[in-house]
Formats: sequence, C-alpha cells, structure tokens
Amino acid sequence: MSRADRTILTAAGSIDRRSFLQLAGLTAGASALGAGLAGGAAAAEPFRIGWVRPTTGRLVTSFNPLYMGGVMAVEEINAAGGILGRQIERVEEDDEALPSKEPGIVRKLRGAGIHYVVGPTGSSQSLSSIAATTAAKMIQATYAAAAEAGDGKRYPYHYQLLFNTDQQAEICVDYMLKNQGLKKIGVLQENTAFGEQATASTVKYLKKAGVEPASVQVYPINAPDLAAYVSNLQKAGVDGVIAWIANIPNAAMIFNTMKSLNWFPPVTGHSGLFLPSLFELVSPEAVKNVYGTYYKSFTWNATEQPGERQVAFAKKLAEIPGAKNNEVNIAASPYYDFVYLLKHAIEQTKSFEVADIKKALDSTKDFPGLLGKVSFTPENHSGIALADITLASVSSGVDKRAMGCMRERAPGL
Amino acid sequence: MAASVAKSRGLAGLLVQAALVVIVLALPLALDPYGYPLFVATQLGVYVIAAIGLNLLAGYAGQVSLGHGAFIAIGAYATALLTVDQGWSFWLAALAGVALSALMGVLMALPSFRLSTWYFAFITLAFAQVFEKMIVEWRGLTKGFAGVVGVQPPSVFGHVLEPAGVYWLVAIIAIIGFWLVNNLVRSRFGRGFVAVRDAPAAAQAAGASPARLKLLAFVIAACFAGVAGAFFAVQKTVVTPDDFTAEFSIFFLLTVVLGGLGTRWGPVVGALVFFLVPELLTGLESWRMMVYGAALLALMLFAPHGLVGAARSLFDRLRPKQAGQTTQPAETVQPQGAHVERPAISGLSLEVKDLRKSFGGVVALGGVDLSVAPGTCAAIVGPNGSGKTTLLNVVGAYYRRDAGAVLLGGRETKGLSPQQIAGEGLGRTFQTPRLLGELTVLDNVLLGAFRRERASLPGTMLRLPGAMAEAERLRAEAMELLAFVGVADRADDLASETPHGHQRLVEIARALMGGARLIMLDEPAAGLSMTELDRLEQLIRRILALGATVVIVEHHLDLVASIASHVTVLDRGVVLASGAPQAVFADAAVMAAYMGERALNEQASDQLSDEAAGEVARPRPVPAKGA
Amino acid sequence: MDIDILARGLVAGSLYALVAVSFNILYRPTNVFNFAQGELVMLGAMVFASLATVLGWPWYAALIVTLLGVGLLTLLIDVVAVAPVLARSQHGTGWVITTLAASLIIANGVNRIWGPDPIVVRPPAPLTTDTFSLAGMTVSAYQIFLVLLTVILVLAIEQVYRTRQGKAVLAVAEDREAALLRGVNPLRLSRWSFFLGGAFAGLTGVLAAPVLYASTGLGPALLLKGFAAAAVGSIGNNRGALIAGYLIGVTEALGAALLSPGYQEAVVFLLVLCVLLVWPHGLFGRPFARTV
Amino acid sequence: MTMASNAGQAGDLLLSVEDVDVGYGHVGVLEGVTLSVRRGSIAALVGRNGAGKSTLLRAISGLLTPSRGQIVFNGRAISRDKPHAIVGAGLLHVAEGRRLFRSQSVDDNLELGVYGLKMDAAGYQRRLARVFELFPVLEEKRRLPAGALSGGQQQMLAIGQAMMREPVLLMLDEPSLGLSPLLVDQVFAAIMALQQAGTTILLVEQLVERALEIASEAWVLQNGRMIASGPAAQIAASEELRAAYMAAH
Repeated sequence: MSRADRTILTAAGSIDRRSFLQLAGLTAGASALGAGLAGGAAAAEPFRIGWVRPTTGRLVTSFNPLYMGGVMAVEEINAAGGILGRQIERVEEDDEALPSKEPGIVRKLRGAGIHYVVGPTGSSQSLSSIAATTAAKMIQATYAAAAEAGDGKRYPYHYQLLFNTDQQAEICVDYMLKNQGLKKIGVLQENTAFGEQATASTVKYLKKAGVEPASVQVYPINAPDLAAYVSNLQKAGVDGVIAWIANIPNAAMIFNTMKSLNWFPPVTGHSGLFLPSLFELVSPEAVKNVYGTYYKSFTWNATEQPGERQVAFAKKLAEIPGAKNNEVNIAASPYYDFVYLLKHAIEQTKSFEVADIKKALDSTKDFPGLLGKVSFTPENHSGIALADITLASVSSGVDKRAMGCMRERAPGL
Repeated sequence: MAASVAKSRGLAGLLVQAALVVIVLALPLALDPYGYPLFVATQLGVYVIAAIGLNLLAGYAGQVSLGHGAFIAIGAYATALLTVDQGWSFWLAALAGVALSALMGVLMALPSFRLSTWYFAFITLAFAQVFEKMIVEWRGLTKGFAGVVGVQPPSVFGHVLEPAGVYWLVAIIAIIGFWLVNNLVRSRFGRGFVAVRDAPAAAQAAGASPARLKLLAFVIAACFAGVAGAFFAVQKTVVTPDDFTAEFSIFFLLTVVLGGLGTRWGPVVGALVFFLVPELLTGLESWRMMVYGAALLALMLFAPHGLVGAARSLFDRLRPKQAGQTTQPAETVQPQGAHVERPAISGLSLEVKDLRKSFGGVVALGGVDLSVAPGTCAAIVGPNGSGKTTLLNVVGAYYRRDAGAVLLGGRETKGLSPQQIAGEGLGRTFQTPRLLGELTVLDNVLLGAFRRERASLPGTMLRLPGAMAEAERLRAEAMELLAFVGVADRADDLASETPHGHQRLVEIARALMGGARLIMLDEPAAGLSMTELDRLEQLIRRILALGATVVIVEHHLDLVASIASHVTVLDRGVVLASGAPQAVFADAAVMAAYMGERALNEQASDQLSDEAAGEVARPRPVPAKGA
Repeated sequence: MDIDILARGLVAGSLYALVAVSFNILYRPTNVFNFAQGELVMLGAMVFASLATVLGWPWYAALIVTLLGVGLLTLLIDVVAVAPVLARSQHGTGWVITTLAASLIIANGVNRIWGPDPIVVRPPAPLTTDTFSLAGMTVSAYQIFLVLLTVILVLAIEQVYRTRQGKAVLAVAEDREAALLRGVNPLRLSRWSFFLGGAFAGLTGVLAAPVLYASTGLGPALLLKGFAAAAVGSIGNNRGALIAGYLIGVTEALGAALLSPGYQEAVVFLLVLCVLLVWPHGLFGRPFARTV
Repeated sequence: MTMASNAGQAGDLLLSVEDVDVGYGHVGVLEGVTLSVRRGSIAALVGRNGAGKSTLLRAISGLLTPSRGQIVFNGRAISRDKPHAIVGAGLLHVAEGRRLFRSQSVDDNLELGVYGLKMDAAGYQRRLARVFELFPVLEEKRRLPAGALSGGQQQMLAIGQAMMREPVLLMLDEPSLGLSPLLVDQVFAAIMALQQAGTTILLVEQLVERALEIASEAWVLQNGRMIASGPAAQIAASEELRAAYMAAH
C-alpha cells in the first residue's frame, strides 16, 4: 500500500467505520440467521465491553490495527446471535496511548457500569490501566507483553493472551547462543515498560547461560536520531543484537543506521518488526538478518506449514481492505482470542457476573486460541505456552507464502 | 455616594464568591463519587492550583516561564516515588515534593536576574524539554517511560480518602491558594511584583530588590506547582514522563494568558476553559490543539488581557460612565494641601567627590564634585547631555561609578545597591514618571513604603491582625501624603489615567512615603503648566520646610533661582560653575553654555547682577572636545 | 574518545546553525524571535519529503515549491500574528504568545495531514548517505556536502546584507526610528525578512531530512537547539551563529559519547545557560550600553 | 544645484503647520501650534528644553500623528502620511543625537541616505563627491564604522547623509549638541552652505544666539505653545525669547 493510502487511514475514525462496514457486509447473512435462532433474546440488553484504544495522538496508526481482530470476533459473535442472546457492544474510549489517561478512562467505564475491558495497548499504558481495573474488579485483556502483566496474584482480573517478555527473551537468547553460537550479545531497548521488562528478562536468561550482555543501549522512543546508540553497540564489538523495539519508525532508524555503517549482525526482536511499512523506510537488504518472535501456528519452514484455521483467518483478512499491510499485527493481537474466550466462559457459567467469569477463566485449560493453546491458573495469567512461540524472519514478509500474516521461521527452527 | 456603590458592589462580589465556594464544595453530593465528572473536576482543581501560582509569577511578577510543568513534575514524581517505592505517607511525600519544587524554583530564578524576558522564556522552555528528557533518562529513579504506577490516595486520621474526599481536599486547597495569592497581590509584595514587571527602577527607588522579589515569586509559584503535582499524582494514580512534556508547560502559560495575565480570576477562568472545554467537546479531538492555537492568537490580537480582561472591558463599556472619572486637565481640581501637617524630616547631606563615569569611551561624568548640606535645596543645571541625569543615576547606584566618592549623610555608599541606598533615605523621581499604570495612585504611593513595611510574608498572606493593622496605618499615611502633595482626590484612579502633572506629584509622594530624607527630583517641572509649576514650587518649599534635603535637576532656571540655595552647572560632564544661583546665573560662561558663546548674557546679567551675591566657583576650564 | 564525534557534531551543528540563521533573518528588522521557527523547519522537511519521496517530483521542483510555500506561510505569520502585535507596542512581548500559537497551529495541522510516521528522504544524486572512512572518520558524501553548504549559505546570506535593502534591514535593527527618518519602510522590510527567513527555515528542513528523516516531531528540538546557537552566537550575528552551531553540535556529540546519548540535551542546555549567564548577549555580541 | 521637485518660487510657503495638537497617549504636548517655513530660507525654532520642539519636528516628519490641525508640505497635506512617504516627498528630519547607524561604515550610512531613490552610479558618485567636498574628513574615514567617529564627525555624517538625498526641506534637531565651539562653527557653515545651494532649513538649536544669527525667521515655543514669531533679529532681542528661557511665569 502506498503512503497516500495509509495517510487516509490515519484520519481518526475513517479506518474503523470503513472496515466495519466491510465486516458487517461479510457477515450480514450470518447475522440474520443468528437473530432468528436467538429469538426472544433480541430485546435483551447488549453486553457492553470497554474498548480502550487511541483515536488521537502519536500512536494511532501503530495501535489501531491491533484491535481489528477483536472487532472481527465481536462482529462474528454478534452475527451468530451474540453471547447468551446478548449482542456485544463496544464502548470506545480514546486513551491517546498515554498511560496517564488510563485511570480516568477506567473511572469513566466504571461509572458507566462496565466490567469487561479490551485494551489498552502498550505495556506502560496497560500497567497503568491494570492498576485501576484491579481495584475496580474489572476483567481485562491488554496488549501488554510485560511478564508482570501475566502475574495472576498481582493482577487477578487481568488475562494475558500473548507471549510475554520472559518467553520472548528466552526464545531470543536461545537462538543467539545455541542456534547462532554467538557470545557477544548486545541489547538495544526502547525506554518503555515493555523494553525494561524485556531487557531484564534477556539479561536474566543470558546470565543463566553464563553470558554477560556486551552492551545494553536504552533509547528514548521520541529521539530524532538513534545513530549514537547503534554505533555504541558496534563499538562494543557486539556480534548479535537482541532489540526490543515496538514501533516501526524507531526500527527504521536503527536498521538504516546499521546499513549506513555497513554492519549487519543478526538481530532478534518483537513481532512488531514484521509490519510491511518497515519496507517503505528501510531497504530489504538492511533487514535480511532480522527476526521477530512469533506464533508457531502462523509460520512455516521447510517441513511444517501454518495451521488451517490460521490460513482461513488470513484469507478473511485479505477481504478487508483496512487490514491490508497490518495483517501481522491483527493476527498477533490477543483481542480476537480474548473475546472468544470470554464468550466461552460466559456460556460455560451461564453468567455475566465478574466473580463467576473469573472462576471460569482461572480454570481455562488448552482453550484453542488462534495464537496457540491458552491455559490459565489463578496464579498464572500468562496464557500462551513456550512451545507455541518461535522466531520468524522479517524479510519473509515479501514472500508470496506470507499471505500477509504468515512468516518463515528463522533458519534452524 | 461613590463609596457606598463600591461597598455594595464589594458585598455583591463577596456573595458571588461565597456562592461559588458553596457550589464547588457541594459538587460531590450531586455527582457519582466514582464517576468521571468528579474525576475531571478534581483534575481541574489541580490545574487551578498550578495556574494560580504561575499567574503570580508570569502575570504579576512578569517572569514568562514556559517551564512550569517541570515544577509540577517534581511534586508529582516525588510524591509518587516516595509513597509507592519508599512507603512514605502522602503528606510527608507531598511536603518533600513541595520542598524540592521550591528548591528548583530558586535555581530557575537565577537566570531571570540576568536575562531579558523572552531570552528567559526560551531558557525555561529548554529547561522543560531537558527536564522531560531527564525523567526518561534517569529510569533507575523514575522508571523511565513506564512511569510510576499505583499512587494511593492520602489518608486523614487513618482514614483513606475516597475520590470525593480527594476532590474536597483539592478544592479546599485551591480555594485557600486563591485567597492567599489574592491577599499577597494586594500587599506590598504584590505592588513590588508589579513594579518589578513594569518599572524595575521604581521598585529600586522604593527600596525593593527586584532580584529578591523575583526569587519570592518563583518560590511561591514553585510551591503551588509542587502541591498541584502531589495531587496530580494522587488523582491520576500514575505518573509518566508523557504527562510533563514541554507542551504541557506551554499549555500552562497559555492557560494563564487565556484567562488573563495578572488578573485575580484569570487562572481559574483559564484553567476551566482550557481543560474543561475539550472534555465537553469530545468531537474536537485532534482539532483541539489547532483550535486552541487559533483562539489564543485571536485572543492576543483582540483581547490582550485575556478572557477576564475582555469581560472587564465589556463590563466597563456597558456600564454608564461616572462623571468625573475621565481624565481632566490637572488644573480643574486644586487642593493645595498646604494645611496638611507632616512630621519633621531630618535631612541627609550629600557629598560627591571627583565622580567619574563613562559609557563605552564616552565620558558622561568627568570628575564631578557636589556638596549639599542637610535640609537645603541644591540644583543641578546644564544643557542637554551634560550628565545631570547620569549624576543622579550614579548617586542612586543605578549606574556603577568608575571612580570617585559618594557620601550620603557622611557615609560612603560604594557597594550598596539602589534599594539599599533608598533604604538609607534617598528618594527620587524620574524624568518621565515611572508609575505603575495598572495600580491606583494610592497603591503607587504605598509602593514607596515597601522597605518600611514590616509585616511578614505569612502575615500578609494570612491577613494576620498585625499585618492588617500596619497596612491600614500605612494606607492612612499614604492618603495623608497624597493630600500633602495635593492629589488626594485622585487616590483611587489608575495611575495611567492620571494627568501628567499629577503623576509627578504622586512620584514625590512615593518618595516621601519611603521615608526619604534626601529627595532627588529629575526635571520635575518638565511638561507642567504654569499653575502646576506654581504648585510644584510650593510643594518643594514645604518639603524643605519639613527639613528634608532636595536635589533638583531642572531647566526652569527661575524655578531654580527661587528655591535652590546652591546651583551647580554641568557641561559635558564637568562642573562649569557652582555657587549661589544669582551669582551663577550672572556668569557669562553659564549663559554661553546655555545659549551659545555670544549669548544673551547681557540681558540675563542685567537682571540678576543687582542681586548677585557670593562667589562663583570655577573648578576647571572646559576641556575642548572634538575631532 | 574518537574522531567520529567531530563528524557527528559538525553535521548536527550545521543544522543548528542554519536554524539560527533563519531566526536571525527574521530577528534583524523586527527584534522578534519566532517561536514557530522549529515547526517551519519541520514543515519544510515534510513538504519536501511528500513531494520528492511520495509523489516522486524531481528534487529541484520540490525544493522550489517547498521554499515558496514555507516562505509564504511565514509571511502570513508576520501579517497575522506578529505585525499586529508590534503595531500595538514595539517593545511588548505579546509576540511570544502569538508565535507560540502559530507554532501550535502548524505542528498540529501538519500532524493531521501527514500523521506521525517519518518519511525517508534520499539526498539528490550523486550524493548518498552511505558512509565511508575519511581520515579516520565515518562520514557520508551528504554529510560533507551539508557542512560545506552550510558555510556557503551563511556567507551568502551575509552578502544579502551588503545590498542596499540589506543595509536598510540592518539600519532598522539598529535604530528603527532613525531608519524611518531615512525613508525606510520597516514594515515592508519585515515582510520580506519573514518571507526570506521562512524560506530559509524550509531549506533547513529540506537539508535536514536526509539526515534526520522527515517527521512531525522534528520541530521542538530544532527550535531549541537553533535558539541555543543563535543566542550563544549573539542574536542577529550570522557568523556567530555558525560558530555557535558547531560548538553546540560538537558539545552535544561529546555529551552523547561520554555520558549517554540521553544526556545530550542536558549538556547543551547547561552550556547555553552558562554562556548566557556570563555573557547575556552571547559570545559575539557587542557590549551595547544604552543609556536611558 | 536645484532639485527637480523644488518647483515653487523662492519665498513662498514650503511648510506650514496649522493649529496642531500633538501628544503621547494621554499626555498632550503641543497645543494649537502654528509654524511656517518659506522656501529657500533658514527658519529657527527655539525654546527651552521640554518646550515641545522635538515633538513638533517628530509630528512634521510623521513619527507622531497630530490629534488636531494639519501640516502642509509643498502644497500637500502630510499630517496622516507615514514617515517614509514624507521622506519620499523631500522632507528630511535629522533627529537629535545624530541617530546614525553606528555599526555600519560611513559609506554605508551615506548610501542609506539615498535609500529608495532610483539613480545611476554616476549620479550617486556626484552626490557623494559633494558631501566629501563639504566634509573632507568623511572621505578619509569612509570605511570606518560610524560609531568610531568623533561627535563632530558624526554630526557631519548625519548632515552628509541628509545631503545625499538632496531634500527640499531639511529639519535639523540640535546639530550643535555636544560639539566643541570649533566644530559648531563648521556645522553652522555647512548649514549655510546647504541653504545657499537651495535647501530650505528648519533649525532647532540650543545655541539660540547662533541659530538666530543665521536664520531669517524664528519661532519661539514655550510649554507646547508658540509664543512668538517673526524676523530672527527681532526675536533675538524680544522679551518673549528671554521669557521662554528664563521665566516660568
């Protein structure tokens, strides 16, 4: 997609409305069918879910696609008759992707009598939001990779349906040390809660393997130029970089700097690096050695192919114009699975009460999610298993087999 | 009649204010205590607290700070980190935050002593930006971008405050803060702030140190910001660097400007409009900032005094004009003030020896000697550019002398600041009157008493009885002095709307109010009408009669001849002649200096020579200057 | 410490010097310091990037349109936000607020149009940003070009002030009223200076884009560093701005290398503060004692 | 040399100020002031400091706008014109204190004298030569910044700058200020030379005696009102002049 197209998407609101219309059209038939089945429940009050995402501010473009999977799930469920006959209604709140906005938004949702929340996105934003929802006993799934967010004792009402920083760090460290046989590992980290936790995990696993990081560079996400950080890594003699970068502009600056320095060490990082918009800012050769953590079910290698359900999901995404070029982010988002898991728990308990739902969620075992098998215990709210996670190559995004959201696993995985 | 109108208006104002307080405090009863509106109301209260402080700093003291957000950040971070990480109680943590913020206020004040307004504005903007960067960079302390999460509300007597309790706390602090600052701006400190902003030289002449007043304004503003920051942390429960961007700081200044810089209600109105309107207009979203920008631009162009200023001028326009309010020629009202009794003044002597001053190679004073006995009137005359005003400025320490001695009452003044010299009993007026146009005539006279007033800062802010009694006493004395100089009827007029002739008299009253024992008058007669001139002469005679010493720089030679006992003629920075007026004016060289070499001296001496008495001192020949 | 710091410092310093010169152009006839200047530089970068990279225009056409566009917008700022305030009071500081407001409008307007994502701008051929080693420094052809061009541009701007109109601008700067009495119309010169200063800011944005990316976040940092260069080099003094720009760029690079890149702003801030506290009129200002 | 725009006959009214009020903000300075200058003459405006002389000149040159009355120059009302337009009409005001551009060279200052005029290089050189003829010292120092000149040289430069424009009417405010007697003589000689070359001059001068010697007509301002006018010699001996300088009543 050209930049001009994306510019249109940037205009707040337009992206959703248009893609919703598409979704609605797609599922219109099913909807009529569902309504018929639900019968008298048509008059039932809608089931309202708080929907926290930025519609203004710096991160609108990066964050909005992450919610499309969730929107798809809502539309699918509503078309099929809703949950126990109640239609799901999304109550939108704009957090501008600012952590400081979250407590106010939770107050707003709480005031509106809402007990279930999707979002926010970003570890800093999420941890800020979770602190408030925990106190208010609201069930929530955020897009927070920080391992802390999956701590069921600390945040008993928050459920993490994505790989966390511990898991990602373990995969990355393993790859660098065992698969690549490297010893001088550098860490490049954005200065966010995600970056902090990911680096802490990385250092932890490196030390476990008896390796000290050769250099740790922390950059502010709003810095106009990141060359200094990259050259610091190079000067430290690093031969592999574990990079915790969650946004494309930063990634572009980093990879372009590497290119201008003619330095191409293996880089592993977060799935956010898969966004095709990176290719608009960086030439493909600059990212040939770059890998991101990803869900096994969405990857292929010489012997294995992606899962059937995932392929079907990819085909569906191809029908939605707004999804184009954001397929990876839509796929890797926890919101699709969360909405379905919520439906599952409600239907299991036949209740919309928070206490009942929490009990059901806490005993989830091998729920078949799009991203992997999801399991929770009252203590462990990090639902994805290590076995479902892998590393995939960024440059395979231009491969035909990618279908938008598929990627080729890193060599040797 | 006018007084009763004012009183009833004051009463109405009081009622309105009381009603507002009741409404503000009753808000939680009407709103869902856990709901969003109360959340917004609490936040608004926090902003109002910060804006009140900034208004004092930027509005009254004239220090345009674009770094106010940094002070709020200090309060917020200190509170958040000390409560969350260290387990301190909110109250202790908030106190530490306010103290740190005040400390930073002291540091921020330092550049303001040296830099001009907008240079300083830029430095503060840079500071705000750097401060935000440092919050991010010092992530070991501040947790970087992630911020501090989970700030708990304060507890009172072991009772954790619910949202409504936090609201009440914030509201009460905002109301008290409003009251305190109002008391402050109506005190000598407030007059001092305005003087620092509008006429620093007048502040110094009144014995007020601009540097100290700026420092005070900074510290008070920083304390308010620190308090606001503490509640910011509590109210949001999360503190992140994103909250304290340079933009946030700019918004605070814009808030105060929008409301009306240097007006009492400006910060309240500004914060309400700036932060509440977007909550009401959610549809505005990303247009918000552009709309703000455009509104601000329009406001600066069409209503430079903000919303409050615009409302006031609209009110003034709608109100029927009261008779006698407009500026009328000074002649029409003529209280002579001769009947007013004043206590005697023990005049100071002035001794100037070989005083030298040059500006970038141009000699303004080339070794001037002058001696004025206590209780006498000495005049300094000379053509334009001869160094008369420079002499006054060097004596008053507004300029640093290059060499020479200045003895005031026998004491060398070297090293003293202008305000210290004012405190020694040196009063002065300026060639163009330096009055504070936005204050009343009475307030302008009261400014003179800045150094005499003893009431402490807490005393004035809290309106303690001692401070109030002193203020009342000084007010009465200022009225008396206005009567003495003959403009008592103008006491409540704005100085800017007072005729020129009266402004000169007000300046003299201000100097007397400061307890001046030696008054330097710089061309007091310039621009006066005949009758005003007459009154000026009478006034100077009465001041002399009280015992004060007067040094007058003047071109009206006959005024000089009639009141001065000693005349010094300056020409190109040196004393051309000095002695009794009759003798000096009879001197041919003097007339030459005034009217050209082959001057009209025949005529002048014709008239004066009959009475000529005393020797004319001729210190040294005039050095030929030039190519 | 390595010599690369020098290269990085000179490149950044060139940009700061250019911003400072664009400040000076506006400042000379008006004594106004445009707080929107940083956003004008940003706008220049964004317009050029959109035309050259996104729409694929030839670079010279994109350059001309950018300079004209930013210049005209700056002229508009003068007409709408600065001249009316100055007409009310020549010495007031109302323009601090109005130019800040203009800055807000531009920054948010640009954000609405382009969004927050950066655009890569490649330098015109044959220049590239690929680095090579030169005397132990890692530099690119574009970086060398940028540093040289900056010096040339500053000297060229100084030549503008050797023309009669340029001398008139200096005259207005020195004594507005005296200039009036010589038949100079300061309003007209202000307009021209705003246009020229705006175009120069746009040019700075164009030149900065290949080094920094064109992004809507460029403004504030360039505003403050440009101010720092102008203030340290004495406001109004273009050669001073050039030297101060390099001084600040190198100081910043040193701070980044010796402490941490996160400290570079703080290091620059301290440098500027110290210089201004000792020399309030900058390093190259004439001590100008005006007697009142 | 005569000026193209100086079309009228010597002796008719070139400048007339008619019943003008001028003030700064609330403060009125001039009240009902009237003054006229005949073409080709030297008129002196005298009065004590603060009488309003400079204010009157500022009003004539457009720096201040009269609140009442009108000012006619060369047959055209200029009371509402902008300063640069008034300069363009040939009325030049050399303000008190020289007001040169001190950081610019003597040459640049002289060049600014012709700002806004269209002329070829030869014409420019001719005018420059004329200034250097009258003030040779300026040619010696033409590369120096004006601020480096002595007070007298600066005054010469200020007059020279005005000559470059070949004005119809030249208003000089205190040209002798701060100069030694020798230099004052030179400056007065220059003023007379200018007048002989056809320039009309309105002179404000503290050296009343000297001013009245070279002026043909004089006007006496006191406290913002014109209290006397007439042939200079007559004014020099008048009671009003003495009153204006010596008396307050």
